Amino acid sequence: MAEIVLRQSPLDHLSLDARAVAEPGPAGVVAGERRFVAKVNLRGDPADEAFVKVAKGALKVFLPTTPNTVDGKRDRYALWLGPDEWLVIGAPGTEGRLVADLRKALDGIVAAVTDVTEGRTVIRLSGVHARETLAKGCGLDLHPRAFGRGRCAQTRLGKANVILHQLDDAPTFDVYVERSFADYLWRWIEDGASEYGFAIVAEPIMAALKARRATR
Amino acid sequence: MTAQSHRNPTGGRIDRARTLGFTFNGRYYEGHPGDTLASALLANGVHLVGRSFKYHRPRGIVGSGAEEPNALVQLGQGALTEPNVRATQAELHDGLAAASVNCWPGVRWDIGAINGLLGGLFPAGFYYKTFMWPARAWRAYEWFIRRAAGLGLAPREPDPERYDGTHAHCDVLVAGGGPAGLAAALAAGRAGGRVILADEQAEIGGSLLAGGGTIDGRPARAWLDDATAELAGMAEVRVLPRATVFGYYDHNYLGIAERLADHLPPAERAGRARQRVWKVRAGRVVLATGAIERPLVFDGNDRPGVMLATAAQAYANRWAVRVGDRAVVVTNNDSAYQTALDLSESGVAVALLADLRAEVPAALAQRLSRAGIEVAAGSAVVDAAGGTRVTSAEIRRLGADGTTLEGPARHVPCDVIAVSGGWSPAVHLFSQSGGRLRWDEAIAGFVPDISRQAEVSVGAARGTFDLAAALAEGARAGAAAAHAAGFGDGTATAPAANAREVIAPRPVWRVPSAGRGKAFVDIQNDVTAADIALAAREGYSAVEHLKRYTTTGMGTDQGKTSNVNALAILAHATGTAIPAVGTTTFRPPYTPVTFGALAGRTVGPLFDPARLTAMHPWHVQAGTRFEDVGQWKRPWYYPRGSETLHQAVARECRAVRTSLGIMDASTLGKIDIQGPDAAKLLDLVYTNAWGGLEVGRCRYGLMLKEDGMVFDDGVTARLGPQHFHMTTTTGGAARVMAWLEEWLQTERPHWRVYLTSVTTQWAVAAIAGPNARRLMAELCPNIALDAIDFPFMAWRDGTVAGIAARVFRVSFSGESAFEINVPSSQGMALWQALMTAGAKYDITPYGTEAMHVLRAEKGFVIVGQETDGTVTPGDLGMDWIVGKKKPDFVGRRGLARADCKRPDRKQLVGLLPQDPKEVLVEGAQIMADAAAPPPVPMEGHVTSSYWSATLSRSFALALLKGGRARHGQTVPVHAYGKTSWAQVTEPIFYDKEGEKLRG
Amino acid sequence: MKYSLLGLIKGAGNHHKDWPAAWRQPEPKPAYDVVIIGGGGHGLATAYFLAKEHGVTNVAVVEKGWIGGGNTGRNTTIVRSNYLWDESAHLYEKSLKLWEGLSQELNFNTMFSQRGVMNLAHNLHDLRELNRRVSAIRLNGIDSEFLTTEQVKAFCPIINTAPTIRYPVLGASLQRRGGTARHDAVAWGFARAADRLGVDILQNCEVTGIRREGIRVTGVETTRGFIGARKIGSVAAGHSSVIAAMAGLRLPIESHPLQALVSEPVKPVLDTVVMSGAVHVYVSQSDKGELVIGAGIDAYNSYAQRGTLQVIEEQMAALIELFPMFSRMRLMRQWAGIVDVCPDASPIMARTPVEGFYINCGWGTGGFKATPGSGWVFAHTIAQDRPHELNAAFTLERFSSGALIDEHGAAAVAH
Amino acid sequence: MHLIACPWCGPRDEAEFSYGGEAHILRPEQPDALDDAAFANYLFMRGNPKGVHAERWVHTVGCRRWFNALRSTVTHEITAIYPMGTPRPDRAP
Ligand SMILES: Cc1cc2nc3c(=O)[nH]c(=O)nc-3n(C[C@H](O)[C@H](O)[C@H](O)COP(=O)(O)OP(=O)(O)OC[C@H]3O[C@@H](n4cnc5c(N)ncnc54)[C@H](O)[C@@H]3O)c2cc1C
Ligand SMILES: NC(=O)c1ccc[n+]([C@@H]2O[C@H](COP(=O)([O-])OP(=O)(O)OC[C@H]3O[C@@H](n4cnc5c(N)ncnc54)[C@H](O)[C@@H]3O)[C@@H](O)[C@H]2O)c1
Ligand SMILES: Cc1cc2nc3c(=O)[nH]c(=O)nc-3n(C[C@H](O)[C@H](O)[C@H](O)COP(=O)(O)O)c2cc1C
Ligand SMILES: [Zn+2]
Repeated sequence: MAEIVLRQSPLDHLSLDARAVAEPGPAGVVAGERRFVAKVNLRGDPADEAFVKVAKGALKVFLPTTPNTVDGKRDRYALWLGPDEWLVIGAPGTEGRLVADLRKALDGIVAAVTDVTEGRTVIRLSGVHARETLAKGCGLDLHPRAFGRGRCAQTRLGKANVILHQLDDAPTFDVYVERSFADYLWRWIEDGASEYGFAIVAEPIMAALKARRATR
Repeated sequence: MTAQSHRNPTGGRIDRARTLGFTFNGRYYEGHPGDTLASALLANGVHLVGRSFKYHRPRGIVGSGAEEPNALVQLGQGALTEPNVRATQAELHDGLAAASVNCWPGVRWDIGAINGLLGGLFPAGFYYKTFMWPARAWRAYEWFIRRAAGLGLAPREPDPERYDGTHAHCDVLVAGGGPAGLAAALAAGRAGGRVILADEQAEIGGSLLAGGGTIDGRPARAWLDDATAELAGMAEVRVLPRATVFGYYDHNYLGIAERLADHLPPAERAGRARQRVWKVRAGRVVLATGAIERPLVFDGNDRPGVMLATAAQAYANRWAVRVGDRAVVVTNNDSAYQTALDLSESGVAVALLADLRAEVPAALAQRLSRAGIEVAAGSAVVDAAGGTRVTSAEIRRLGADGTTLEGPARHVPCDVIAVSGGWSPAVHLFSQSGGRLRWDEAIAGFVPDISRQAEVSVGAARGTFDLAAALAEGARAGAAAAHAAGFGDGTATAPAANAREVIAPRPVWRVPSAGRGKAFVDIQNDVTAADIALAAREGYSAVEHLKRYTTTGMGTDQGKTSNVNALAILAHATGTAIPAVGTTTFRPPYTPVTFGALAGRTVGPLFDPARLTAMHPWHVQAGTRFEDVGQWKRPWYYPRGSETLHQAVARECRAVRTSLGIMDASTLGKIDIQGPDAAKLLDLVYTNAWGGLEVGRCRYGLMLKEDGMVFDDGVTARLGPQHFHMTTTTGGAARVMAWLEEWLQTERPHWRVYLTSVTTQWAVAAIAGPNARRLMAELCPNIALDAIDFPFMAWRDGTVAGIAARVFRVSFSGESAFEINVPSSQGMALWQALMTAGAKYDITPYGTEAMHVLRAEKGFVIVGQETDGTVTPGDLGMDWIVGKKKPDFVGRRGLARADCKRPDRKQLVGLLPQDPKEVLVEGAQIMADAAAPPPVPMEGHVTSSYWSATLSRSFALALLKGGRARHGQTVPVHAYGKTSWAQVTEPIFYDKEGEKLRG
Repeated sequence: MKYSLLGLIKGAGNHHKDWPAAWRQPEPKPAYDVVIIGGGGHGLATAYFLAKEHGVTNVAVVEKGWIGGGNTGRNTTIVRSNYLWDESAHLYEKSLKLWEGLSQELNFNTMFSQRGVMNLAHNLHDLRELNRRVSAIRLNGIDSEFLTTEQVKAFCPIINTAPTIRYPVLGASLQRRGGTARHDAVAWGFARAADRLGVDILQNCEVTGIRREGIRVTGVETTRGFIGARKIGSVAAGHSSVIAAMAGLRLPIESHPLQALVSEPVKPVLDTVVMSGAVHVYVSQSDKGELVIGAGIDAYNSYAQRGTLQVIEEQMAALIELFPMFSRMRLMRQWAGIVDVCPDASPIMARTPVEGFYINCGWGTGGFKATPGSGWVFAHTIAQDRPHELNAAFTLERFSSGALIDEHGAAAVAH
Repeated sequence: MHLIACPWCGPRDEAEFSYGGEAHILRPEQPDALDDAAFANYLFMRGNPKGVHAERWVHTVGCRRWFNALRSTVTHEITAIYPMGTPRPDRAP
């Protein structure tokens, strides 16, 4: 009987960690999975002052009203998904609190709070050729003049629906994908990036790399 | 060891330092980097490359690029073979192997040439007039016709190479990298715009690569080198050589086919994509695609050695190849004078230049005579003699109106005839974009007139043949396009260039015939001037009829060199003006595009996503056979050892009925519904009433389309006063979500309801069977499980095996069952825990097949199996779920239509085959009369049919005309020649009272 | 002049100078007994059968462009009669029977090639549907067979039947009497034969209005003037709604682009017609050698006969999935036609509330195969002012009563 | 591939949208009150004009919002994007 692993991500069966490198070297694209990031779908009317105020209070983050933008801090931010819809992101394990806080705060206000942490996973993609890799399957204009840091979009990548979020100018992207499509999308990315040199990195290294780049 | 007999020692843009070996029809030759297959063949003195489509006449190389109608070869071998490649576009690489197409046994001796001798029998469209008797023989005739037709050979093995595709955006897309395109790209790039410049050739430069001329006082080629270097240095400019802009679609969306590896020997291609398709959204497009020279239509104009003047010139200047030893040049315009000079300079003896115009340009004529080339004014080549190579040209004087010949014939020996019949601007992309063309008398060609998209044509593509003017146009267009995107002030300076003489052609569309030879218009499809005349006579006088009747312009070259000649000859034949005849429609692609490149990476494992559940790896390990349901992979059955489907399913069903089964139900669609008006939404989209559902309970619902036909079904739970959790069919999840959203946003925008898809948030394991509750009791300490506290059609939150879970007491199997929903990441853990703890009950995983049997025994329908978009709830015997008192719901009015109320509609029934061992074919038809001859009246069909391990017999569900009133009858059921008899029953076979599932 | 091999031999002697026009190019008469709007295959066949079967020869076919230039000239030429519902099966089978003698009937070789039409099944749902169809079709007296995966491979060896592909081939149905025909020849053959019987074919003659007196039609306004008619049959395919609007009617029709493409011509490599719903491609090889490949409709309403890139990309991916060896073949031309789609994917051939105005439309993506049959029943409908029993169910009223003839093929839904 | 300007997300490829057919076909307040013909008119009959078409789109892959558009069925040019429930901008109210 195999040992029971309590939580499994939809990419675990690909054993990415076993293939991860500590130093990506000259790879044009590095990628890894960000497992179990907290994700809460929040719906409400941005014209409703009470909703905005209360949500801000509970989240400590502004809900962006400019379409396709992200607002917030390092481990708590909100992605604009629609005129009355946001995806609130938090550190792994915080979704329960987030949902509870929000529900409590929004009691009596017309809004909806739904935990969707488990429905998607996040593939982080970085490197000088990250943009070209995405362009192979995404019709969005990702040029810095058109997209850029702090932007997000719901769109298609290959044959999967995704949410793209650009985090920095490396550029680094978080790709949110429905977990049932994660296996497909990972293979798609790996295949598309192979011509640029592709390296898999484990989650902590991903964060470190990002920090290093930011200081350059 | 071969000599490149016709290669000059110096000049050209080839790399003589390296020698490339290649074979053509099995013979070894050599060439150099920079060569195309065509230039290398010509360098070796090879003109004969193939046989024509219909008459199998010997054919040679006509052009030097995309326009080539004739020199098609089979390239490469085995899995890497490629049919119908233009020798003029195939870049030479070491080891290249090419062969002629459409000839047998060989290109010199071709048996099909007999068609040429019988040519008189095969005028345009001859096949419409014969091969009709006897009627049955057509397929035999066809067998021969098909083998005679076609060109090259399709590959017979899967393509081992990879392809790629990508999206791109730019402010300015420049199609064509000649002087006009380069000037445009430079101007737009200097202004700071994002530019893509694509040219189909291996080298950027267009006509500058082959021509002379000066720009800014320096040789044009020096300017070209500077320009490409400058572009290469611009961060926002992307230059794509070997990249054909093949299609111009709506909203400035264009396709570019880039050849990444075709120019490399196969060994060096490994690991690279062979070709890539770019899908470009462009702010503005500059079309700088140049112009295509037209041949002249005279007898024997298809003989190897007859070629376009610019091609002959390009071979001389760009590839340092002498296309022959002795040439005759024939032209109706100025441009070929330079060709004559260039040929002469390259070492080809130019015997004579025949100019169709009575008045020749004096300055040019002088230059020729200084070079010792005779100019025959008002004269034309009227026949080309020869077999596999032209041997002489017959020159005659033309009458004043161009339709008669005068004076004596002169036979000039030659092995090359370089022809120029004027120029057709390459308006293909412009026309594809929706732009309207105009006939320009001055250049005798169609030019862009009215644009429909954000594009502009420049240079030769719009009939501007003067180099200085082309550069200026390009620069202006590039600057303006960049300006429109917010870059620069819209102005640009163009380099100065030496002016060229104007073209001034004398159109003589059909050079009068001196004898009985064939004069070809579409040389690839063997369409002659006589064919066009015949078509016109027979009434195929619309240009599109002409095309289809004669196949003019329908070849792989799409008539680049022939279409204008053809429509002009048609105009002449019908006494119509050329503009009134018009062109045929230009369609993508500009030149053929590899299927694989269009598919890109969407092949093999990436063809379509396989959606996987959280428990998928477990199923794989268990040796599960999967079923494709939409994109989902669902366990179909779990064979043990050598079990068949039938055996496995029987075992799985037995396990559920007698002890305990477990199923992965994660794929069901799940929608979270919140808001004060949530219940109203359910009332609208479901047939039954939802207001009264208590929190903690769930209910089955049926969704209809407005026409009253069943659309989806599922169980919805009330999580809170304003909060529901809806489930849908696996295949229907996205559709239902979209359906609800549509009703909310478009019909009920004032309702306050929010929908969120949570399909993949939850992993679901369904356990079912008499031992289900016992297992639950072990693993689930915090939910009261008895039938009173946790009744059928209720849900509870708690933990199962230590995992936070939401448990539904619903049952699709008819047994006591629990659907355990846990966060997806813990689905696997839950499954494993259930398997471990359930071992004592011999817990048995079951797949969709067993699930189908179990539900059918209960008479539960599957939307999409019992229904097909024509079935109402009443047809399914589910009137009970249609809220009679509800004033409205989607589908209510549809159900009230006359046809939905007919008593003899097809209704769901059960069937018990007379032979209890016989499992009826799903899809078998129920006959009204087993003895009737065809057409046999039919009354319905079997929708589901199984062996039931529980009942120890077969059974089925069916839709049967007036079926509800026919219980007890025996009906004939037919499939594949076999009629079986079955008794009509109520569609429920197991636990009619539902004690088990409630208990 | 009758077409024959002898004629061709004679013609060879004199440069084929004697072949007469296949059809006349007459000036419009002031009035006709019947005006048919639309010179596609269906319109021309209607005119032919009006003259031949019903003796109504004072007929004009008015065509806004050139005959056969609509969908008749741009379809993938698949002919079959393996339809599910009785009404459709009988109609298409009548048509198929007419196809079987059409070249001789018209004295024009339509190259009707009964090379078989194979529909692949890729999942269990497909298989069930396929059994249902084959059973129904056979009971209707129409040929149809089930093929196992191995039989599919034997019948068409170049199909990828590997069980490892994303959507493996699980079986197929085959109608051997189905096949392809030379689309243009169908229009021309009917035109020539109708012309011989006295029908006027008026090209470049666009109908711009329909004149009525009360609820009766009196004629059509055209770009070549008014043409009187007691009866008007609209057979305008993609433009049916436009014509109907001229008569003051709204139709349950939407016009969509449907795309197709051809490869470069190659020697024979595919000897049958292969269709796949789940992988979404259908392909055959023309006698000239091109692979003729069909796509799905673009979602939006359109009258622009324009293709798009994304549809072609999907098409190619699907084709290569089933025929990996075609990957190195090349796209030679892509185009689109405008098809008139009915909610139940079945046509309308019927009288209308406007007296003397008949419509024949809604053939959507699949009416080429119906060309002779449609003309045959529509001629009857117009001549007799009542439908033939074969088209009695294909009314406009069915959209009110709900008695639709749903030929979508059950939608791909399953639990 | 049309380029459609989602009122929220801006111009996006047509592939991100779903087409919703003719706009301004209001569901009858009381469907029961219609006779079969009137109901069929609502359910099935369409203008299907050759020219400017008022039609519905939804940004399926993006923000999931429905909106109306005026688009030529001849040139495919989109001349207006406007909210659901508002009248056609090219017709006088
Ligand atoms: C890409 C494609 C593939 C297809 N594949 C198949 C297939 O494989 N098998 C199959 O069975 N079917 C197929 N079809 C469908 C089939 O082509 C059509 O159903 C059929 O050809 C319709 O014939 P028709 O004569 O009714 O229409 P058309 O041939 O379109 O004729 C209608 C005519 O009406 C004319 N017209 C319109 N308005 C006016 C006016 N105002 N005045 C005068 N004339 C007017 C048009 O110019 C046109 O010539 C396909 C269609 C397309 C587009
Ligand atoms: N008779 C004449 O005098 C005559 C005729 C034609 C051209 N010219 C010369 O051509 C010059 C005009 O230059 P230009 O820049 O307009 O034309 P050009 O012929 O120099 O360049 C056109 C370029 O576009 C490329 N091209 C064409 N279609 C393409 C496509 N679909 N995708 C990608 N690339 C494509 C061609 O391969 C070529 O490289 C004139 O100045 C003149 O020197 C002269
Ligand atoms: C069955 C069939 C075969 C075709 N074969 C060819 C062909 O060999 N060459 C070609 O150029 N076009 C071919 N076409 C496409 C036509 O050229 C043309 O694109 C189509 O009839 C639509 O007309 P349009 O492009 O003029 O609008 C074919 C079309 C059909 C329907
Ligand atoms: Zn949007």
